Amino acid sequence: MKSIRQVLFCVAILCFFFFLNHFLTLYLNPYYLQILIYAGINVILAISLNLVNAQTGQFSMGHAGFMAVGAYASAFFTDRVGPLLHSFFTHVLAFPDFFSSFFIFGFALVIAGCLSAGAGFIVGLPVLRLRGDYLAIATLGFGEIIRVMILNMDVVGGARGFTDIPIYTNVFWLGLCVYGTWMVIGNLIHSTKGRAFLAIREDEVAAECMGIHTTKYKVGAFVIGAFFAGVGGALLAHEVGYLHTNSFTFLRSIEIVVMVVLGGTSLVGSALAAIVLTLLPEVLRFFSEYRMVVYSLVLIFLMLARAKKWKST
Amino acid sequence: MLKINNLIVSYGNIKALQGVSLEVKEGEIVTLIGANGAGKTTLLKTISGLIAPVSGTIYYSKNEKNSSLNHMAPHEIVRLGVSQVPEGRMVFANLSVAENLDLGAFLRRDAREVRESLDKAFQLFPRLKERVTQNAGTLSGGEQQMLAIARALMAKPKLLLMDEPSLGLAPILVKEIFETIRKINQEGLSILLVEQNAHLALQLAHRAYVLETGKIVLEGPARELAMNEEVKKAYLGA
Amino acid sequence: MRKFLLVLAVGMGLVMGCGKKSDDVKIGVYASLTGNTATFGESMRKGIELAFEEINAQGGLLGKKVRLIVEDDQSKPEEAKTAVVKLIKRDRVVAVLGEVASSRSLAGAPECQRSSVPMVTPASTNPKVTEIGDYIFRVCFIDPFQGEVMAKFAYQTLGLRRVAVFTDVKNDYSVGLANYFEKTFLELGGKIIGEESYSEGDIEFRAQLTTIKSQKPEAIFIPGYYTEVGLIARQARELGFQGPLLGGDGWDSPKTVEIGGSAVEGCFFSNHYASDDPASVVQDFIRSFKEKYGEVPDAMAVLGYDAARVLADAIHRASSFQGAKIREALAQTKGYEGVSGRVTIDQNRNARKAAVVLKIENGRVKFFKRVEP
Amino acid sequence: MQFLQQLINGISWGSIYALIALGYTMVYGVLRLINFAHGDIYMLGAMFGYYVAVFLGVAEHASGVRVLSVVLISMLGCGLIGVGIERFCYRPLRKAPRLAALMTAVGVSLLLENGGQLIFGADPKFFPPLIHTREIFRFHEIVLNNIQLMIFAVSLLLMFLLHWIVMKTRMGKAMRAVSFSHDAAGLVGIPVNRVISFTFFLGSLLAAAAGILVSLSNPKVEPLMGIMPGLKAFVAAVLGGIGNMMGAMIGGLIMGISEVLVSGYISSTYRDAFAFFILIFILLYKPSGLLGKTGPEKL
Amino acid sequence: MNLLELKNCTLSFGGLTAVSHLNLNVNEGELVGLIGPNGAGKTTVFNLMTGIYAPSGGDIFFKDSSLSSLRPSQVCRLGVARTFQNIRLFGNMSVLDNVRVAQYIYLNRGLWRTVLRTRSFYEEEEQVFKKAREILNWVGLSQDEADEAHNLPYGKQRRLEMARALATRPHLLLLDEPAAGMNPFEKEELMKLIERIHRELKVSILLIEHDMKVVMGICHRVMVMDHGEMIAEGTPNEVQKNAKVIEAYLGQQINNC
Repeated sequence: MKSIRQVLFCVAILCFFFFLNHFLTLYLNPYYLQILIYAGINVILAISLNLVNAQTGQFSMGHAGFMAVGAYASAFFTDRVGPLLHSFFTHVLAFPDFFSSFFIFGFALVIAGCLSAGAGFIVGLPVLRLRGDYLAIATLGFGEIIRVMILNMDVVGGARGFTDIPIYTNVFWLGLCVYGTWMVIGNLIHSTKGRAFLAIREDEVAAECMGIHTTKYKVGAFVIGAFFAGVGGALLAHEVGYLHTNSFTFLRSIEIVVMVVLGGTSLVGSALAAIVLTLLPEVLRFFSEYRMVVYSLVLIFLMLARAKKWKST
Repeated sequence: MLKINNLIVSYGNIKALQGVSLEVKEGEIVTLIGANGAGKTTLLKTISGLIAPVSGTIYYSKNEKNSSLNHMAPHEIVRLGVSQVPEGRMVFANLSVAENLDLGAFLRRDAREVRESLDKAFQLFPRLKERVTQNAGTLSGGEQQMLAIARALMAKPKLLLMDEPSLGLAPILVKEIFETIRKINQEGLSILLVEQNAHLALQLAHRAYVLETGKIVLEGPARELAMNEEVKKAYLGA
Repeated sequence: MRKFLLVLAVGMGLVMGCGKKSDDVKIGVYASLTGNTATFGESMRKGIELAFEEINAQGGLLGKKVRLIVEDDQSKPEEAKTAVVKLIKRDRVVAVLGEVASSRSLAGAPECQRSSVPMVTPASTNPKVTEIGDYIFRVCFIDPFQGEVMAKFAYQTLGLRRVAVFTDVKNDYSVGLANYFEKTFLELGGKIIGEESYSEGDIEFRAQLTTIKSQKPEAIFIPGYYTEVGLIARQARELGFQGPLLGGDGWDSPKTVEIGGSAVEGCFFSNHYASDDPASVVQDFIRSFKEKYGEVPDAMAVLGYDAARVLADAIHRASSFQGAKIREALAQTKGYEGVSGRVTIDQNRNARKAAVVLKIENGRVKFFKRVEP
Repeated sequence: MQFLQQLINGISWGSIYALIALGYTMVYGVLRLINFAHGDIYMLGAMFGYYVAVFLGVAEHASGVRVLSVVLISMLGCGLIGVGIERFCYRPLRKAPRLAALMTAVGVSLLLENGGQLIFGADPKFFPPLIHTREIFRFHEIVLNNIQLMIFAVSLLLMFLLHWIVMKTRMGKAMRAVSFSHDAAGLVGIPVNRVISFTFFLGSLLAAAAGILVSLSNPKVEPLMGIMPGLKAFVAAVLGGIGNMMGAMIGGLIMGISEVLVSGYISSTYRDAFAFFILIFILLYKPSGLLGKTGPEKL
Repeated sequence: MNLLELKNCTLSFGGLTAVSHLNLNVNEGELVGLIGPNGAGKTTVFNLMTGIYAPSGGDIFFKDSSLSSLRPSQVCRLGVARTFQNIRLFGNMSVLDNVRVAQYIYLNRGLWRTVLRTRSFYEEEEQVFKKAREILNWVGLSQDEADEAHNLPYGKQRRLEMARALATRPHLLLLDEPAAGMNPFEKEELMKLIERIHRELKVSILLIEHDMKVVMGICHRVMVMDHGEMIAEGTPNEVQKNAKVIEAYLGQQINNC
């Protein structure tokens, strides 16, 4: 009974995003569509970092590194393996084009997530011995190390960038990924098991004494966060069609951290902050070259405005 | 010399102090007793300007000059002559004993007078003199308490606020500290003493207040309170 | 705060929804006005603005005033894409000019191609940019040509045999140019005895230069931008390296001589044009640029100016603002006399034009040699 | 031979990092705040130096007085800006979670960078030679010039001066007291805000000095020049144990020397990665930096 | 029968020996007190027992299995729970969540089911909520379940900490100065609660306490530590008469705090 309902629900979700995609592509100005997609990607990034920074209390500043892993891995897959799979799907299995690219990009997203999660595991395991600012700078360092390693890999274009990535990202995939991220992380943190993340943030020693394997959870948060960062990176790669490591510097990580801090602990807050901070530079285009100055002023102002609330609690 | 009227302090939506009024007169030792979480430390922090009250007034008068301590920065309050020996001593662990004492006189300019105060402090606590170059963090608990008191005295206060000077000290040391408190009071310093150790505090003080969940529930001469049945039951365990 | 953010998000969405209408013809520019390569974007913009100011003063394009819409991309590829989408879809520009850096042109160009809006890049030298599609053009030469020019110049004209290469690894332009230079130089029979690298924005190069110097090259090829070249030259001289330094069009800026000072004396670099060229198109441009901005134009300004001019020329010839027609006209461009030389668009939509080799002498950049394609 | 030359390069470069790192460490000490904008103060130091030098015409007539006034005016300017930033951007957040202040610092940093590009222009500027480069030592392949020596000497001098201020003066003692506890410091009569302002002032002075020293040997200034040195100096401060002044100096030197050696012997491509690699390696071995204090957590 | 046993345990930090050659045992079903002057090493013993510190010498056994190389979470799984001297609640979580999360070790549903929200997950969650409410009811915090833990008054925080420890369903409960900072009324209540836990939940309890009245009032057996060593043990009466104890501890004037 229940499983049938779940399958139906999944089909409904798929259909919903499928039609939403068609509707928006037809009726929405592509410029707004573009911003919508960036906003969605940022929502995924902010929510996934929320799990690490806000829920588990591990101050990570290396999210852009995981994003880069996902972006490059998926791009490599769709660019190099994709054509082979495509001919296999269309010629051997006689899939229509639509399904072929559906599967290829689906695979690419999963691969991106898994590789990033792997990177998250490798980074998380040693680094999580550190605390607070030290953890922050170490994760920042790992992010930069990942970036420099990619910069030196000629198979993915190195300094010249990765070109000719097929454009697969659309509202359908974006919606699916945002929904998936939200569901996984949301369901997780609201369950009793997931409350362990919060418990660790509140008091690591007490959490450990209540039977929670804190290292496992901290690394777990890192891995899950990295997984979705990778998915976000993959979406970005297949939206822009071109990758350069300059898109994944520590400043990018900091942007995501700002979203999480501005939004507060809740997922809704992080998502809203992500949307606001994506829209902000676009709205400020009006200011032309002044816009980044205005952007930073607004950022400071928002933080100071929050301060009033913090003071009272 | 210190007059507090209807003081309300809150942390977020929790009211820590719900309208406290009390008074310390010139030359008095006044003690404030109560259980953990009653708001004793909050009161002292508010007097010293570390916490801003929601409402209520704190008046301090010296030489017939009345001044309100509300909205004053902690160091300005010290300059007026109200020093505090904070809970947990809070000596600057990474500084030497001499440096701790020197900082106590941060607001004083007259080097000669400071020197005199220093001699007096060493007179009061000869143990500190032996350890003058040692880092404060390496002192024992009792010595740290002495240093905290001496440091507060270096500011030449008229009113001394003390927050649980007996906390975590062996009984013999507690006695010593309390003796000192009596001594400095006899030299003309008014003292507001916050204590959990009701026995000792009531023996030492002239007057006392009992604080319970942010409210003053009893007040009067210390001796009377020590005999009070309710106090006995609640705080002396008799 | 959450409510506040929500209100903010909705409000901003509404603000973005409103647009303006006008009767001018709109041409879009996307450039790095902020971020780490802002200096190039600013220069390009100045060149383009000067060009359209002149065009408007002469009556505009096909009787209509040109309105430039300049969008900033923060020196990021993904922002470049947004900027182009905005220009095309929201502002409905008839053509797009930009970007300086190949990495951002590669992100922006596919959008132009898809929407059939012609794009002319002033200075993206990566061959891949114009391979994106038949709506993408450039007015500069490509890396392979420039690399070849300098390699031949080094080998044949200067008679150098042992050269070290010092590349900006973060910069696709620099890496590309270095590759093509090395390829040709090795083919000619020369030796690349050292390859060192730096990153844009660096100011300390002594470590790499010390290593290069110990390998005793006859010259160092530095395919970088003027932002770093001056300092590299200084530090190389400081460490006692005496040989000539060679470079590409990235050197073209008054800053190279200003920062490099005596250290860049006797060095050579390839460029699109020579500022001491007596041709009136060159001297007029330099004069009006100085008048308007109070500074000497650099390569990006020149190429921006030329890109704008070539585009305007094509629109004139097409006598239409339709993308397809402009594209046709652009593809037909032959022998257009630009400041940066005579521009002919080849079948790959790249500009075929001569390169000049310039020499720095007595604090001035002088014409040394012309190399035809 | 070459190694010695690299070592000279590294020490001179490392002492710059050390100067910037000191500012990070001092501010961290009193506020537990990573002042992200510190690297940009370094940029401002160089920028102010440039404008003052051009205004005074130092390039044409370099005299001791003019050179000194360039240095002092830009140091003072940066000091005041540092104080201003603390007053208006960080002080209102004193009671907020530390992350909020950190993010505000990021905002300030962005403001200085973007504002710098707007006000000063994005193009690099040539910093006029206040002092002319002279070789003072040459042995075979090894070259040492007066500016490299001066960077080292001035950095050392400033560090000693700072050490003296912090260890011996009353203000320095107050700084250490504030870094122990704001409340306790306030209770003994130390004007905490003034001490924090003073700390920002000192830290910004040092950053400005570093900016000018760098510009003397690498005479190019531009608005984004502070980002990377800022980040590296921050890494250096953490490496040495943030909050510890000696640690900042040692961290700075380690960073400088290792960067130069990696660039010189391996490849500059790996330079940044290697810097972080060292950092992570040291942190894993000593989780609070080389000289940072570690103790068992009190339960 | 021995439930918990420390055999010749030593712990030193750097040069400092906090606990030296300590032997200590708690029997099944006992309610034992551990007393001693400040700095005697009592809390350190708790930290050893719960796996926060690993002994530098000797061994610790719980139900005949060694604890000395286990993580605190593993010790907890074996059935040892504790409270802390200076309350360590999950302050920004609700009272209910504090107790909920402490049942962590009884959750069997894996990550997938948690994320996918299968029926078995809901069943298990329901159980957890039910149990949490039951425990809160038991310690008398039912009305406060929605409050954030750090908003509770001091006495209730102490009780919540005990409730949280009980949620792990321990065999042995370690209480670190549960009466600290309470007034005599509250202490009275607390003693009743501890005895109830012991009697009704059949939990063995080891308790560190300063307040002699509490210790003497409820403990079956008392152990006395000083300077990291065990100096005496026995029934409350025996200990009070022990010369060593009087010298080290009781001899000093004891005041009610």
